Amino acid sequence: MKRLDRDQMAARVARDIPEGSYVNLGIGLPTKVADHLPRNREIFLQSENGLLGMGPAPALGEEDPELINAGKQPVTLLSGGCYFHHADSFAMMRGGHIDICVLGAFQVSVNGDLANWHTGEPDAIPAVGGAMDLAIGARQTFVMMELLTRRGQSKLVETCTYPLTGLACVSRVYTDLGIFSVGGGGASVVELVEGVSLDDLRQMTGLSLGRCGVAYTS
Amino acid sequence: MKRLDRDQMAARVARDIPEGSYVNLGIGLPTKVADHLPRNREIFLQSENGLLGMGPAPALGEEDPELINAGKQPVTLLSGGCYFHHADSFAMMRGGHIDICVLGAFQVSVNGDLANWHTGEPDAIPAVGGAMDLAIGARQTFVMMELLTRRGQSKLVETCTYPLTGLACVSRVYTDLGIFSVGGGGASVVELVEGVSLDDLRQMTGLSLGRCGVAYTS
Amino acid sequence: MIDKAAVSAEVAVADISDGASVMIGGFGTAGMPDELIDALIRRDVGDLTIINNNAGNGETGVAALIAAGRVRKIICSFPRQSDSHHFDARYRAGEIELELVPQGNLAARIHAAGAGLGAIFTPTGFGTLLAQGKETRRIDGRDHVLEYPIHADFALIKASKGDRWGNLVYRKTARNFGPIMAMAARTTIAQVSELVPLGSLDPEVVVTPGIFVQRVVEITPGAAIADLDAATA
Amino acid sequence: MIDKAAVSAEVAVADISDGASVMIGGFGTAGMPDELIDALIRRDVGDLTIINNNAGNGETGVAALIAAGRVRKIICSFPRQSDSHHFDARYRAGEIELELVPQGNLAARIHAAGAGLGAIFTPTGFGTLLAQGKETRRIDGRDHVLEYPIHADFALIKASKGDRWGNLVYRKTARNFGPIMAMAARTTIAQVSELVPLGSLDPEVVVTPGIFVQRVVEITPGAAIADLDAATA
Repeated sequence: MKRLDRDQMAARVARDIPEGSYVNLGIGLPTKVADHLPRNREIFLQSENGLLGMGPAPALGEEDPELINAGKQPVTLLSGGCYFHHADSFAMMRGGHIDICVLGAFQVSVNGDLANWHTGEPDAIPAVGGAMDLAIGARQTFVMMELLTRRGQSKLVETCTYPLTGLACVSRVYTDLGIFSVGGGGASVVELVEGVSLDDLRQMTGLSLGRCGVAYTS
Repeated sequence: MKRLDRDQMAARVARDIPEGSYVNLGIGLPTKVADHLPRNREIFLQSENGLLGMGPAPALGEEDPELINAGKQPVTLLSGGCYFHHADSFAMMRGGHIDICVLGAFQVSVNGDLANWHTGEPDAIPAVGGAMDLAIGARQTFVMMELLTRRGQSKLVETCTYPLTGLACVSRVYTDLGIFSVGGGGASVVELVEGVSLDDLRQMTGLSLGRCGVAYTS
Repeated sequence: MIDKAAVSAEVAVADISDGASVMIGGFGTAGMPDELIDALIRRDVGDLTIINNNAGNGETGVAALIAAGRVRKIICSFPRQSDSHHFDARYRAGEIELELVPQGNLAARIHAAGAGLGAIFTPTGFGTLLAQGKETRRIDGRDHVLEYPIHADFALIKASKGDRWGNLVYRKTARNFGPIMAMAARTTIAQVSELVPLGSLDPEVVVTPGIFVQRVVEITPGAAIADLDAATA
Repeated sequence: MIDKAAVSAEVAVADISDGASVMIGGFGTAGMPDELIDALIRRDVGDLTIINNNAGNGETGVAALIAAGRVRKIICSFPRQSDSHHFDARYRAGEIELELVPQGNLAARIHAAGAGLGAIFTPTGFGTLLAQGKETRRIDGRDHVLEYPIHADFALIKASKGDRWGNLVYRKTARNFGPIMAMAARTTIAQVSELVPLGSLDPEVVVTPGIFVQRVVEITPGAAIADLDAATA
């Protein structure tokens, strides 16, 4: 079965981000979305450690240890960007000023619950960072993840079994095998990946998925 | 009976403000204290409309309508001063960062309750400004007022009859006829004005005033 | 390309409609966005709820808005002043509702709205008339009042410089409520004395990041009269 | 004359004693006041409660403090990282207590302390493990958790420039928690890369007004090694 690779997934998410959006890209996979935002679209990337108007990674040798993103990687600032402190940064988030937040996930439930911070294993050292603030703060929270675990279990679930990050906060789930809308009564397939049918997705997830569209991801 | 005039009162308050203090001077009479702070003592005046390091009034013709104090009078900024927004300004106050606040009053009670914002008359249009924040925010709140009303009634009282600004917030009351400490179980005379006896003050106020010192205000 | 610059004050306020809640920056006249208010007055909208520190000074700004009969309610800390006669008259006539809020609580409630908090326990006002009927709680030995955020549909503020992304810097004490009102309103409209090219504001000194600002309109000081002439021509 | 400049990091931290609560600025290594932490390590104090976003990276800063066994409890949002081995080992050995706080709640609680609020209702964390046992309330259709301010005895922060009154400006994302920690601690100690004469910081661009800062110590970048040599000589 054909799956989208990580760059294809990132490109697909990027397509849904309109010009002028204020966007926070979570650590890990979502960071890739930045590479696929079209250059001719002005989109404002926020990093919760205190910058807005985040630019691409600096050239080798140009790194500044005091100019980093939430993943602690060196970044740059676009002309027109600015710096602020942590309380202001999370005010942007919690106050509903960020239009779109893209996060990774362990699980997302059909009603939009998100689990992405803790495996729940008793000996794991928990670390939450800004995940809970991001999940519930943005006007729209997108999740970007592979649909299945390595063992083939669906990460889109009826009810999350991992500890929750936020309740009913996710609106859309971008996966390597299809795009889903969640919340508001259940999950639907918004877009199919070529070669994957609605029945395939129903079987893989074990969910009675509705269908909102007939589009195929290219 | 000899009374301190307003400049003498202001000078007396100024004497009790140590170097390095962060001070907010309320609108009206307390504003005068600034004129009596010794030049060789660095004291930081805050104005709640967003400046720290307030300097004296500008020279005639040098007024800037965007550089004003809480009383909306033109002021100047000392070298080393700075500007900030209203939430930060009142965070300074409410967060206990201001050492001393000097306010005028209609009444102060022996336990330190303050009434200085509203006469309580039914047809008066109420206006509170920053009075309530200032009263309870500073580490020490000083009141500066004439002891008696024009009709000869004491403004230092057992219980305030005017609507309160704050509860148990005043520590010291500077008047034209004596200096009082209030709160913590009652009022005491801290300093007498020359020619006014403790008995005079007891008679004028109708309060069983204690006595903490024998000093005279000069 | 994102360009938040509006061509005129009229255009900038064109979607403010009857019954809107409007935060207006300024402390006294410092930071008062007079030209935006004038443009609002020229629109035929009423029943407004105004959030400002004062209730108008003299004949301009908020005072002019009140005089024009557009204000149903005002939320402020210090309405009564020597030159607040327009408010005084309307208030005494029962034509305007007043919610009086201690200045620091006003700032904190506006800030809480911008920061997405549901409510705050503040010590200011405890035991006073202004806390009557409000929930209170003793926390860590200090009495507090529960206060709710103040949101608004619009904020009209005045800054010194702005760029097309909405980044703002202010001048001296004209800063006052501008930065927090920008955070608390759904649509923030800033009049700036100078619209500067993107990138000319130092990223370290931007006071209001563009994310909090939806529209910027350049009002060169002194140009107000010409603007008014054009509008009435 | 008020001069908040301390002659050395040693002198600046000399009154931090056993059991103190200490906020430490920095997000990862950006804004971490390494030299102040080193000076604290050289003092023989333990049982500290540390408030920082992380629980140490690599071998320096908060990690070194933990490695030296000085930390009883840490309040942070993101302890586990690829290079947090010192924390991991102590935590697994039960030698260090962890209070895990979502990063935005951490910032809001520190800010609330600085601003003198008694508590805040925040939506973050509702319905999660991190809100277990906490008071909740539905306000305006949204669920919230009641969170209390985080105060501290000391804050150690790093800024770019400072003056003798304690005014500070920061550099890029090294700003992070510095400004709000400065507000929330009883004694704030700032290491600055450059101590500048009073009046050289533009009053419009000061990020942390001196009122929030009790001590400033100049640590010229690159001078740390010389400083350490002097201290151990």
